[in-house]
Amino acid sequence: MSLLTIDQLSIRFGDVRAVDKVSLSVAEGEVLGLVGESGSGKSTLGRAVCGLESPAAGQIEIAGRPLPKRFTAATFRKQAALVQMVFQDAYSAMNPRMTLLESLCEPLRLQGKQRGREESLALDWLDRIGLPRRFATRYPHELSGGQRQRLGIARAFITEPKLVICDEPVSALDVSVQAQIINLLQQLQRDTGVAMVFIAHDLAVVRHLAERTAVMYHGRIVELGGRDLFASPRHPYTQALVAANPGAGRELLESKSLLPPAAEGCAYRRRCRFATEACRAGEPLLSDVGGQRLVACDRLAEIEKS
Amino acid sequence: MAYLPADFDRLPPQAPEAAETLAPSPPLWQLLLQDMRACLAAGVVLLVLVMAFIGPWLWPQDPATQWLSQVSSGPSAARRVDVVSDEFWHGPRQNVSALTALQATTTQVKLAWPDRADAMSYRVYRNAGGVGLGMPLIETVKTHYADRLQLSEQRYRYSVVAVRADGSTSDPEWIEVKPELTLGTFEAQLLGLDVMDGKVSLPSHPLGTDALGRDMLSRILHGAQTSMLVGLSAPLLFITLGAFYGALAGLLGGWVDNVLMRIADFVVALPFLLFMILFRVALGIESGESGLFPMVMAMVLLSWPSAARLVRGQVLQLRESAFVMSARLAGAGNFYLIRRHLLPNVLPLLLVSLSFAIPQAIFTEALLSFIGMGVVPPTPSWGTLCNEGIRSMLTHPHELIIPALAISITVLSFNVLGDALRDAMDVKVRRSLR
Amino acid sequence: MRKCIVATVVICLLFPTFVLAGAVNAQEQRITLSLATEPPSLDTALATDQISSFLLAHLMEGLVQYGPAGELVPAMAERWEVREGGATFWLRKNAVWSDGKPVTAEHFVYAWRRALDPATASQYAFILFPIKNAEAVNRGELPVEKLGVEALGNYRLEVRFDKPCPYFAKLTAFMTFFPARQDVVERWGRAHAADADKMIFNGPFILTRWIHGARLTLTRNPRYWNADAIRLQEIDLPYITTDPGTHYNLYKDNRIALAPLDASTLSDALSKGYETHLFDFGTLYFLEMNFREDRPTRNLALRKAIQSVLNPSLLVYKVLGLPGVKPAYSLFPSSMRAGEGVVFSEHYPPPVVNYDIAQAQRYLAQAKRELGDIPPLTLLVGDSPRAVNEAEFYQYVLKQSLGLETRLDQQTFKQRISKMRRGEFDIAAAGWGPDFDDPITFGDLFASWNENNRGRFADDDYDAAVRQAQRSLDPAVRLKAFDRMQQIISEQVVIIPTYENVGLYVQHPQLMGVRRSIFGGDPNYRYAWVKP
Amino acid sequence: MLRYIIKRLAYGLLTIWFIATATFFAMHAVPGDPFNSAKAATPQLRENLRARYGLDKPVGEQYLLYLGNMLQGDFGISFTQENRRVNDIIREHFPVSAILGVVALLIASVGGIAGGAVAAYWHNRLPDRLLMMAVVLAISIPSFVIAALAQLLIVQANDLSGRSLLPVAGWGSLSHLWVPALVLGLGTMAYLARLMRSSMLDVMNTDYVLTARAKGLGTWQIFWRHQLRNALLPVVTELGPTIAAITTGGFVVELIFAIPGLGRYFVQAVQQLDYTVIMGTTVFYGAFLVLIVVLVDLLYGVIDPRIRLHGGQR
Repeated sequence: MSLLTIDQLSIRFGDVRAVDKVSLSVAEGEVLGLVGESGSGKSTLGRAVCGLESPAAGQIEIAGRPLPKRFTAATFRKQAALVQMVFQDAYSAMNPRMTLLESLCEPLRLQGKQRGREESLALDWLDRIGLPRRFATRYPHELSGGQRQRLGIARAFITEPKLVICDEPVSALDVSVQAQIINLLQQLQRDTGVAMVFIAHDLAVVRHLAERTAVMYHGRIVELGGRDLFASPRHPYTQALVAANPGAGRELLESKSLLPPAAEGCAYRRRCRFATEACRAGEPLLSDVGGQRLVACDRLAEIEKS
Repeated sequence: MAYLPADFDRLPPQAPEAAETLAPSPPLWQLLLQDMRACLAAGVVLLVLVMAFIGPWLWPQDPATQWLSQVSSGPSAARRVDVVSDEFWHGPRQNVSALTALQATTTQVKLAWPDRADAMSYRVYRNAGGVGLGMPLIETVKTHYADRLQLSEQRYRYSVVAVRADGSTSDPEWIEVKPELTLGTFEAQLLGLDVMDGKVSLPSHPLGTDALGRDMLSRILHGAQTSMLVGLSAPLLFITLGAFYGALAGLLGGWVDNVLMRIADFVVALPFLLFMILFRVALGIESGESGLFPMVMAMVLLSWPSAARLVRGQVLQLRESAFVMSARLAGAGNFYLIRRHLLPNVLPLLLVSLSFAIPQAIFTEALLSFIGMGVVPPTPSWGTLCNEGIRSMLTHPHELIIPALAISITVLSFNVLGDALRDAMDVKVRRSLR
Repeated sequence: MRKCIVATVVICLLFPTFVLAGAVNAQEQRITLSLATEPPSLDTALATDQISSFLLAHLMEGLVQYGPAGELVPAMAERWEVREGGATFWLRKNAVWSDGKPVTAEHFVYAWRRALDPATASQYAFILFPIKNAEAVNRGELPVEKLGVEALGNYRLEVRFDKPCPYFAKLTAFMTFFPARQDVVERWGRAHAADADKMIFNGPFILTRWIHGARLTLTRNPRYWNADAIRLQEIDLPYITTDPGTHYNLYKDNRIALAPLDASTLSDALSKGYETHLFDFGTLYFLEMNFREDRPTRNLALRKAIQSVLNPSLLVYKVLGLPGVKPAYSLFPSSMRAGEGVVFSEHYPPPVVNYDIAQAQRYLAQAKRELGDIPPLTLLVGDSPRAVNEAEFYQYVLKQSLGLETRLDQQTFKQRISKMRRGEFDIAAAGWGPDFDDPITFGDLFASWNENNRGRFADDDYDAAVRQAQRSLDPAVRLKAFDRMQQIISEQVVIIPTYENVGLYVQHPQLMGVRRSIFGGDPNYRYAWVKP
Repeated sequence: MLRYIIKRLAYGLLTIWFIATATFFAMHAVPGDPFNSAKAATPQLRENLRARYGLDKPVGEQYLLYLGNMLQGDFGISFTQENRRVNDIIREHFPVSAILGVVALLIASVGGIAGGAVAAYWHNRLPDRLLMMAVVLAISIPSFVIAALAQLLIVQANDLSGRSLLPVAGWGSLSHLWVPALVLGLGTMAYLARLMRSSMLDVMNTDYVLTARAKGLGTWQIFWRHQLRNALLPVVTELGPTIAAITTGGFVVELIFAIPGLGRYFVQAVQQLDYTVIMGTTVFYGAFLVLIVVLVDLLYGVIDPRIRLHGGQR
């Protein structure tokens, strides 16, 4: 059964539709990749699952329970056992005035888990993420970026949640360090069997981790598929993403990449090399095109024919 | 740069990044200890505080006692002096043949001179080492005069000039006198001193005395109490108040924040010194009050917004920061967030602003006292001591220099301490950014 | 607005040498002086302060004025006559205003009526009260036309009294009695006398420049009736500051020709060898007791106790430390004259007070028996440095000798006066300068009806003595009455006189003929000149 | 941009209203009454005076009247100088304070910026150490002590040289201006020097300056083209508070050096409880400072184009 179900979720920031009628589901123990360029709404979606954004419409269900509309300290606490998050900026995700040990123990203490054994568990986790135990009394600013992100991961995993949202956990790190962090995440996921939503703009990373991947553009999912998505992208946007350079999702090497999304019709049509007048007509819906693939393109058949 | 899945597999999952490991940075207080200036400044601040509060016990002279026979004198040692009559003098029993000093004490210098046939009146002058005849004491028709005017133990030259009917004057007849330090009977009675063998003991004054003969050292010590009281209480109050206000605005957010901050903006726009004076007058001083309360009140009323702005900014920033969100996700309640995350991150900043607000408050107190809008006598404060001292700047510079030095050194120390504190925190921040 | 800015900038930038002129200039007969504050108003009806009085004494002239020895000499009036029921003044015919129009009796009638008109709200209106109907006019009960003053032709002024006023001629030397021109006053309305070009003069000098807060310049008036006797061409006042140190520094720097001294600048002046001068202002400083019902100071024994320990000589010689300042023992300053050449204190010396702490403690014990515990006494004082010093001395002495607690209530001038009027004090430090040359200017202060009797002392004997001194034309009777007053004041401890103030000053050695006078504006430079 | 200016100005007006209100009520809380003088006026007379100044009306009505008059730019008539309008008083005395303030600000800015730049240039060497010591000293001695000492110094110098090098006090020529302005600007100068020094140090280590240096630009060229302009930014932000400090803080200097400025007048008015002058002066200064703050904001936009964009969006 699915652990996380998102149904027709919309989030607005003023006039901007950050997330627009998105539906998704993640099974227990599954790793879902979420890719797209900056501003596509993938991080917002991730934060909404954690309760950090309040949706304008739609619903999120985790383990069969819908998320409340407004989050209070009590609902956060209830939610904490289910969902945790790994933040992009590992530095700001640590209180600069708390030692590593304090930071690690904090979630345990707050949820009253492992009462009395918090510190030994935290020290175990230091081993697990590959930091020497003597670092326990150090402060975040005394760590390198990679070390900090390891700590951030440990904080997310330590309370053994069902679902971890990884919000671009490696994009701020050096490439060599990125690999280590990805490996750590993969290792932990395998060990604990936690479900994971992995948000990234770097296709290579996602390809490595995710069983299924959703591609977002302008607040919508334009394509959703399994590991074969990268080998055979079908939506023009996915194609562009893959073609561009797996490592450089941030700046698509596309001549029209700077054009803003269209306000009506298919949002991608201004950049789409297949676009016609017809694309103006209506917003394309995500539809099953077979092979466990969903694509949101009205002209998919025509395109693929040509 | 692209990499293949295989790239990931080749790396061990737990490779420690040895190259990136940094040495642990020492805690704040150790950084401060390494800073010579900071140590010195902290020492001075501590000394001033300690002296302000235990100094009066160490040097138990009453700052209000007026040793009127030793007005504005320099440092002096303890000694025994005679008590002499201070009764009005009706002149010598016998005529004198030349200008004579019949008694030369600091209570009275009794002068008598022979009568001159052509004189309508006599002018008596006293010179204490300057040029010319010196200070005119009196014009009299008598042939004697008792000078009692603020005499001290120094050499005086008295001159008597006869004024003739046509207004012309004779050559001065003069005499040099060095009066001996004595106390008048009334003064001895007033001070309640035990008279033994016609003598009394006077205490020492290591920093001299002021214009009312009060012991400078004890005035400075008691003044430190006032200045420190204002200097510490006002900043503590307004920073606390401002911090709460700012935290409230930052935490509540929305229109409440907007309104609260607009009010703060209004208060910031008030011209500070003008309103300090205005409030000080408006709050008024009832009889017997020292004037400390209105001053502290005015300072608090006008100064809280800076702390409020600082804290609000911090709270807003922190509220959106990832670690607060992370704690929230981990199930932290509002109170926990404030206690564990907001306060520890805001307090050091407040500490720095406090260390700069204190010298500012000491200055403001001194300035207001200087223009007579501060604490009311007899409560001594460094500002009032300066104010009193500036009047006798030309003749008794010690009365200005000592309190001015006290202010300067204290303010300097607080400033240096604040700098060092900020630098030390900067160092921590810099290191973390490297 | 623009004019002012331009003027300031121009003065600032273009004439650096202009202001740097020296203290005196013998060739041009010009002197430079300084002022403590700017005159609040040069309107003779509204002026109350020393500075205005000083300036008006040079710019204007009343019916009579004081001569060098303090005697009355003719001014606008050639001669006068004071009778039991009134007075007559015969004006000189050669006196003109600075615009050339003659000074006539009508100008005095107008000025006096204006000063008493409630709409003018003159604070010195009371000094005109000896004139018939003056009080009623000032209260608005009678029209100004009913005032007992009348111009008989252009050059004769008739005054009627409510009751005899033997010292009326002396009063007319005071600035509120100066003449005024209806056309000029009405032309400028509220702005009258607020600028140099909005007033008119009949004195030896005219005001040619008034830059507010910065500078006033007085220039010799060629149309003055006695212009030949005036030798100074210009009196420039480019410095205005209350700081006594600054005045002295300006003098030292040869910028001004006369500067007051205080204790600290005095010793510097002496060490520089400057000749220092003394001037007796005839001002009395005293502590005023509050006689209101709820005040402990209503108790005679307590007042006596306080009187017996506050030894003025200790204050004067040890605390104030200024030569010439005299300890005061009487309501009347020692130099006060009660008629031509009669120094009052020589005839009736001040009452003797025995300063004895043991005796004071006995009085205090008695007071405690009568009052119970004595609450801390409120000592209302001014906020000048000297006032504060004095107050601290009183506080110390009362605490040290009697164990009496006092609270200092230090107030700015206006607030102090306001509190005194409302009776919010036990003891108040006050001072009084004579308005005219007669002891009654001090004596009637403590009459039960006087508004300035702020302690509300009321004693029938005292009131009787005041009435006698006010009405009698017999000098001997008046002297006796004044003596009764000073005895009652001392026996009842209505006030504790503390000291008589003097002015100490340095004066440029080339500056001659400066007259210091207690009355009618001081110092007086009318007959001054610069010796080459 | 225009919208931003209008918004700032509207907000400024609101602030001025607040200042006026605060002043009015502070003033009315003062014990005592302005019509007291040594020579007692009769009670009737005092009533006359109160009526003339509108003090007999209820406070609410007085307040509205006061606001109404102020809107028309009329601050009323002085209580103590009965024939002078407060507007005239401000008009006459403010330019004096302003000239003094501007010169003080000039001295402070030039001295502070130069000092800070020098200190930064010789970072941690003797000139830096000396300058920073002087800075700390300058901010640690009370201004009234400095003013008194400066005056004493002039007297001594004149005394020793036997001529008038500088006037001791007074107002009216350039030579009267330098010492008071220097004393007045000293604190600000020290403050600016500090600010400039740290700001220069920051700029000196930025990439573009390092690049410029690598390109072989001369020290002075780098200083003028890159460092100064950017280092000035934080200094300009501080200009508003600085001007406030100088204009209102001038009264001690005005008092001691006998300068007929508005600050000194204010202290005098407070002592005499001259309601209208106190209120007028405070509101005037408040408005002046608000205007300065708005101007500095706009000036900042001119110097730093980034702010302009940002401001436009607000």
